[in-house]
Amino acid sequence: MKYITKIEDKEYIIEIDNDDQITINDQPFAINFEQLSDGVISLLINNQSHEAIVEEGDGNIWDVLLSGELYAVEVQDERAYRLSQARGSAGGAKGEVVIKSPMPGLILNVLVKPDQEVAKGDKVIILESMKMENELRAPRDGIIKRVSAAVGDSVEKDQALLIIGDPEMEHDEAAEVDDE
Amino acid sequence: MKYITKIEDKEYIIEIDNDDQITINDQPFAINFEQLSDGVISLLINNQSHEAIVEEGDGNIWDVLLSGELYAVEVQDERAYRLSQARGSAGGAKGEVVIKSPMPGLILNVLVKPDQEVAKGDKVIILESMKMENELRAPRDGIIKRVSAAVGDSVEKDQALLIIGDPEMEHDEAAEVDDE
Amino acid sequence: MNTENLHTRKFDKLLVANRGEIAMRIIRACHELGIATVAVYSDADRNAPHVRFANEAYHIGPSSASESYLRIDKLLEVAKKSGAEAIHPGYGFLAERADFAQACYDANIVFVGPPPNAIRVMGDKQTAREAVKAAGVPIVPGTEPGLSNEELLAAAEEIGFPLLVKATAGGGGKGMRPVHRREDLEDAIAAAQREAAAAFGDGTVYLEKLITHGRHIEIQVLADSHGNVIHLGERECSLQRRHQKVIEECPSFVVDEELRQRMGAVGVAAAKAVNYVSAGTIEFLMDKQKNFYFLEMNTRLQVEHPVTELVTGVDIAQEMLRIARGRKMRLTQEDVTMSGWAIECRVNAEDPYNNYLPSTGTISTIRLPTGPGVRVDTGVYPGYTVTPYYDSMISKLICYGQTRGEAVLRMRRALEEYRIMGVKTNIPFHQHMMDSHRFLTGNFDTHFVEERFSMEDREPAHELEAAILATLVAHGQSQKASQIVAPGERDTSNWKWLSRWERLRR
Amino acid sequence: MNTENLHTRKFDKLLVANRGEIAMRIIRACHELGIATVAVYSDADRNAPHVRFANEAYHIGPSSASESYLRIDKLLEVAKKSGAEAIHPGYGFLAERADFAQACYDANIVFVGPPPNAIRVMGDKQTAREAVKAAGVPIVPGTEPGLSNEELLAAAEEIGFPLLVKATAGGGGKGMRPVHRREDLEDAIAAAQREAAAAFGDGTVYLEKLITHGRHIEIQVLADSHGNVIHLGERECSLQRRHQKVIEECPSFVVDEELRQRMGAVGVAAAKAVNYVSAGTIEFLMDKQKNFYFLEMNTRLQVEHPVTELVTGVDIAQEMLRIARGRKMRLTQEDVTMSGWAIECRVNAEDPYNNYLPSTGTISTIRLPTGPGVRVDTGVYPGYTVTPYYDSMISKLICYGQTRGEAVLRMRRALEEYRIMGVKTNIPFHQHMMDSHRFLTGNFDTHFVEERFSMEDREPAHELEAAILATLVAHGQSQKASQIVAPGERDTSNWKWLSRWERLRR
Repeated sequence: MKYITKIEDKEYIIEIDNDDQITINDQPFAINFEQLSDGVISLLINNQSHEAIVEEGDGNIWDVLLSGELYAVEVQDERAYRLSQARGSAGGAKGEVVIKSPMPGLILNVLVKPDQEVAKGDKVIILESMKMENELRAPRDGIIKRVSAAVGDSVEKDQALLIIGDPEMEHDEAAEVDDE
Repeated sequence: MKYITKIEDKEYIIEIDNDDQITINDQPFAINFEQLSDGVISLLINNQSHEAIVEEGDGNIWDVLLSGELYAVEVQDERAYRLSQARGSAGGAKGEVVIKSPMPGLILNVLVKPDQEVAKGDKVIILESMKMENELRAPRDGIIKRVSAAVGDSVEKDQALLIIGDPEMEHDEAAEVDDE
Repeated sequence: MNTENLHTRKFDKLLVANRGEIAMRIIRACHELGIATVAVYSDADRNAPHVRFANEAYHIGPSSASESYLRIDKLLEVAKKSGAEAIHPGYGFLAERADFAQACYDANIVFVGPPPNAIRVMGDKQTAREAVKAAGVPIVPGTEPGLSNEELLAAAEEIGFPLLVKATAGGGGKGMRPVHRREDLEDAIAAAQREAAAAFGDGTVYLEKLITHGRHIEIQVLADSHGNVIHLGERECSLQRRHQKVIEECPSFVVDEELRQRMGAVGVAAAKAVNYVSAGTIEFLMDKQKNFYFLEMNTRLQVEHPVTELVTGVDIAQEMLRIARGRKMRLTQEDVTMSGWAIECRVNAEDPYNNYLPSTGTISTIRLPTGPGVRVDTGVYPGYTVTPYYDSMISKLICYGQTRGEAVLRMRRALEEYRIMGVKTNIPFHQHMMDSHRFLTGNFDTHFVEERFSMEDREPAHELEAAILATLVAHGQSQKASQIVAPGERDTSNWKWLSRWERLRR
Repeated sequence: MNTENLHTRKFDKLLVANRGEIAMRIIRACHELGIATVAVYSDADRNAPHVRFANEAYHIGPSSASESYLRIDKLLEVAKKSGAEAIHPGYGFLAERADFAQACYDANIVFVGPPPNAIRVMGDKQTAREAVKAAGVPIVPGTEPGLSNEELLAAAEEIGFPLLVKATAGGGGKGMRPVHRREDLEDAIAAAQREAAAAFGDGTVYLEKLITHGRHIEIQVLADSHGNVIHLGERECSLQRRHQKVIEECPSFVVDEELRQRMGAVGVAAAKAVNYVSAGTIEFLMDKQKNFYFLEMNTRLQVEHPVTELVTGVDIAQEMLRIARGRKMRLTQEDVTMSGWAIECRVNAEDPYNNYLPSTGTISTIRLPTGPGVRVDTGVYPGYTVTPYYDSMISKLICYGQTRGEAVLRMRRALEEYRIMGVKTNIPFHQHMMDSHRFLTGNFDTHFVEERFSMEDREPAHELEAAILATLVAHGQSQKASQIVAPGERDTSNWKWLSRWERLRR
C-alpha cells in the first residue's frame, strides 16, 4: 500500500510492504510497530526506538506527539492524493489562508481592511481571552480578501475571522469572492 | 432498583432510587457518581469524596480498589439473589472450598490426603513458582474431599488443586462426590 | 505585635478555596499533617483531582470564577456546613483579598495567610511602596497613582524613558506597559487603563522608572505569629513572557551568599514592616550592577515555591499550615541551608509556534515524567477541558540536581518523557530554552524571552519519524475500518478505542 | 593498584543488560549524562518502557531469562551490532557474574561495575569472609562450605543454636534456612540444598551463627579507578520477608554519627580489600549491643539505592557511570552530608492477605502518586502482564521528609494515592506497616515482619463505600447493556471501554 505523507512543505512517499518493512522514497526500513493498551505507540525503525501518541485531526491530518513536539501530518493514499492534486491543493482556493479564532473571546481591535497588503507577522486582530490581549498575526505575506469579524464581536473557537489571499492570485481570487 | 450486595460476611440491601439518591438498609444517602475517561470513578456520598477503580471479576463479583485496599464485592439484583438462595449459596456444594493454584508452578509437596481433617491455616500444598517455595494453606477448618494435584505436577494459574468440605456436611458431600 | 484580626489556633479540618494544582498541593500538605480537607468545585471541576483527593467536596456554582471560586458567601457557607475551622486561599482568586481574610476572621475561621491589614497595605502598590520605604527597603523611582493623564505626561519627563505604566490594582503583568519613546506614552496609558479596568474594575495607573536588563529576583519569607521572621533565600524568575513567569530557579545564577543574606535581610524587614505572618514573597528588580529595588510583596503561597522547597528541604506549604495553627517555627535562620539546584518549568496550554496563543481543548492522554529528581505538581487529568474560564497552566515540572547543569539535563530528560495530548503545550518552548546557550550561561534578563529568544530557529528533529508514525496509524485504521461490523463503529476517530476494546475481548 | 581486567574510559553509547525499573533508572541516568542507550528485550518485554525510552532496542529471545537476559553471547552480539562501548548489568541477572564482567573486558567493552576479581571474591561467601576478615572486618562465626552432612551436624554443636543454613552460591534468601532446634537441622539442610540446587545449580551449603533480634544495616560505598573510596552512610533494611527486603530507609533509627563513621570506615576497608571500583554495598548484621558483623558485599547497584540518593543528594547511578568513564570522583568523604529522611516501599504483585502469594495477571490501570517528596521508580505499564518469568516487584515508592515522621506521613499519603488494578499488590501491607506502632518507634529487627507483624488485625476501613461503588457500577452496566446494539458488545467485561468509546463519539 502506498501513501503520500506531508509535513509542512516536505513530502514523503511511503510504501508499506508488510508488517515489518516499509519503503520511503525507494529506501527500505525495517519496522516494528506496537500499540499499547493506553494508546501509546512504540515504533522501532531499524532498531531506533520511538514512542509517540498519534490522534486523528480534521481531514487527513494526524497529530503526532513525538519527544515533546506535536507534528501535523497529512496522510493520503495514492487515490486521494491524485484527487486532491486534480482540484488543487486540499481545502479552499489555492494559497488561501483562513485566520480562525484560536479560542472563544472578544474582538478588541481589527487592524486590517479588505484588499490591504500584509506581511508575515503583521498584527491583524487583537482578541481578548483569558483576561489577556492576544495578538493574531498574519501567517504569511498576502492580501486581505475578507474580514468577517468586527470590534466588539464575541467569537467562538475556530470561528473564521479573516481570509488572506496570494498576491499573485489576487484577481481570480477577487473574482471568486464576488461570485459568492 | 434493589440490589443485595455482599462483602466478606456482611450483606447490604442497596436501593438505587434515582441518579442522586440511594437507600441502604432503609437509610437514604445523597450520591454523586462520575466516571472519568480513564475509567476512574469519583463518588460523593453525602459530600464524602471517594475515588475508586471498579472492574468486573468472575460471576457477580466486582473488584473495588479504594484507598489502597482491594475489595471483592458480590452484587445481585433481587431476582438473582432469590435464585441463588434457592439453590444454596452461590457456586458449588454448600460450604465447599476449592483451593486453586494462585500462579503457574510446580507441585513440590502435597501435605494432605482425602478425608483428612484440616484446621484453618494448615499447610496443604507446597508450590514452587518464581523460584520460591510457596505454601498454600487451608482457608478454614474442614475435611479434604478431593486432591487433584500430585507431587511433580506443573500446574496452571487457577487450576483446582484440592477441595475442602464442611465437617458437618461430610456425608451428603461425600455422596455428591460419589455421584460424579 | 499588631496582627489584629488574625486567628491562629489548632484546626483539624480545612477548606481549600481554590482549584487545580495548588488545591492539590494544599490537600496533600494537609493530609501529611493529619488535617482533613474540604474541596469546593464549580460546574467545570466536578471531576478534578482536588475534588477526588479531598475528604469532602461541595459544589459552589457555575464555571465562571465570579460565580464560584470568587463567591466569599458560598465559601463561608460551605465552611460552616462542613465544619471546616480554617480556609486556605491558595494563589489567585481570593488569595490577596483583604476583605476575604477579614470575612474569615469575622466568621471565626482561621485564614491560612497574613492578617487582613498586611494584605491591604501590600495589595496597593502605593501604600506598599510607602510602607517598605519607611523600613529602609530600596524602591524604584516613580509617581503615586491617581494623577491625571496630563500630570502623568509631565511626571514622565522627570522620571525619563524608558519607563513603565502600571495599574495600581494590577498584578501578573495585567495592565502593565513598557514605554521606550515619549510619543508612545499616551497609547500605552490608554491600553493599560483599559486592560486594568477590564481585569480589576479599576483603571488607575502610575508610572515607574524602567530598569533595563533587569532581573526578577524574589525572596521567600516565613513569619510565625510569635514574631519570628526568616527568609529561605532567593528565586530567579527573570524568564517571563508579558510579565508572566514561565521558568523559575533556585538559587539564582547571579546571587552569591553575601548578596543572598543582604537581600534576605531586606525581605525580612519588608515583612516586619507590615507585621507579616505566614509565607510570603518579596519581589525585587535587580539591575546589572546588582542594585535591587522592591517591586511588590505577594502575600500568599507562590506558584514557584517548589524550587525553594527542593533546595532548602523546607516544606513551605506545611510550614504555612503549622504557622496558621499558631505554632512557633521549627526553623531559625541558621537552620536554613541551600544545597543543589532546582528549576521549574510551567507547562501551559499554549502554542509556542504561534505567538503563544492559549490552546483550548480536551486532554485525551497524559503521562507524567517520573524517576529521580523529578517532581510534578498538576491538577489536570485525562478528560479535562482547558477553557478560558481559568488560567492555562497545566502543570509545574520541577527538576532537582546537585548542580545547575545536572538540573538542566534532568529537565531535558523529563520534558522528553512528558506526554500530553489534546491541547498544544509550551513544552517545545521549554525544550528550546534548555538548549539555549544564553540560558545555560545564565545570561538573561526579564526581556530575554520576548526580545532575544525565538522558536523560529528550532529544528523539528523527527519529521521523518512523525511521517512514518502517522502513515502506519492511518494504514492500520483503514485496515481495521474495513473489518468492523456495526456501521456506527466505522466513525474513524474511535478506531483506537475500538482496537483497544477488541483487544480486551480476546 | 591491582584492578586487572577493568576497562575505564569515556563512552558515549551504553547497552543496558537488564529490564524493568532498574533498566529505566540506568537509561535515565545515561540520558542525563548525554550517553546514548541500547535496550535489549525478551518476547515478554517488547512493550516495556525500557524499550520505549532507550534510543535503540534489540530483541534477544524468549521470555525465559535463561534464553534472553542471561545470554552473554547475545548481549555481546547486540553490543557489537549497535556499537555500544559499555554495558550496565543493573542488579540480578548477570550483575554479579564475574564471567560476564570478564567477557565484556575481553570484548573491549566497559563493564559498568567492579573488576571481575572483586565480583569473584565477594560472590563466594567463603572467599569473601576470608578477604574481609584479613582486612579487619568483623564476621559472624560459622563453618566453611563443602562439608559433608555429618561434618555439618558436628560443626553445629560448636556454633550452637540458633543457627543459619546458607547456600554458598545463595543470595536474596534463596537456599537459606534458620534452625532453632537440633532436631530440625537435617531437614533444613536438605531443603536448603534442594532450593539452592534449583536456583543456582549448586547445592553447597554452610552453617553460620544466627544473630537473634539482629538488624540488617548496610553501607553504601563508591570507589573510583584512581584509588579513592568513600561511603555514603548506612541504610536500614531490617524489614524483610523470607530474607527479601520490603521496606528500606536512610538513615537508620539506631545509627548515630559516631557509629556511622565507624561502620563506614569498615565498609571502605572491605571494599579496598578487593580493590573495589564502582558502587557497592557492604551488608552488616547488627545485634542489640550494636556489634555489627559482615554478611556479604553486593558488587552492584542496589535496589534500595534511592533512599541514600535522597538523603545525601548524590546521584549514585550517575556516579557509577562517571567512575566507569574513568573520572575521578567529584566527592570526598568530607563532602558527604546526610539531611532529612527517606523511606522506600517495594510494591510487589503479591497478596498480603493470603500469605503473600505472588499474584500474576495483567495490569489494567496504573496511576502513580505525584507531588512533593514523592519519587516512583517503575518499569510496569497498563497492559503489562506479571508472569513467573521475572520477579514480582512492580515499583519502588520512595518518600522524603525533613524528619522520619514527615517521611512516614508522606508515604501514607502516597500509598493512598497509588492506583494499580489487575493484580493484587502489597500496598495494604505497607499501609499497615506505616500505621504500626513498632515501626513508628523504630523498634524492629529482621524477624519482625514474619514473627510479630500480622495483617489479621487490619480493619478494612471502607466496606460500605466499596459495596455502594460496586452496586452503582453493576447497575450502570445493566442499564448500558440493555441499550447496546451489536451482540458482541454485550460482553460485560467491556462495558467500561464501551462507555468510554461512546463518550468519545459524542
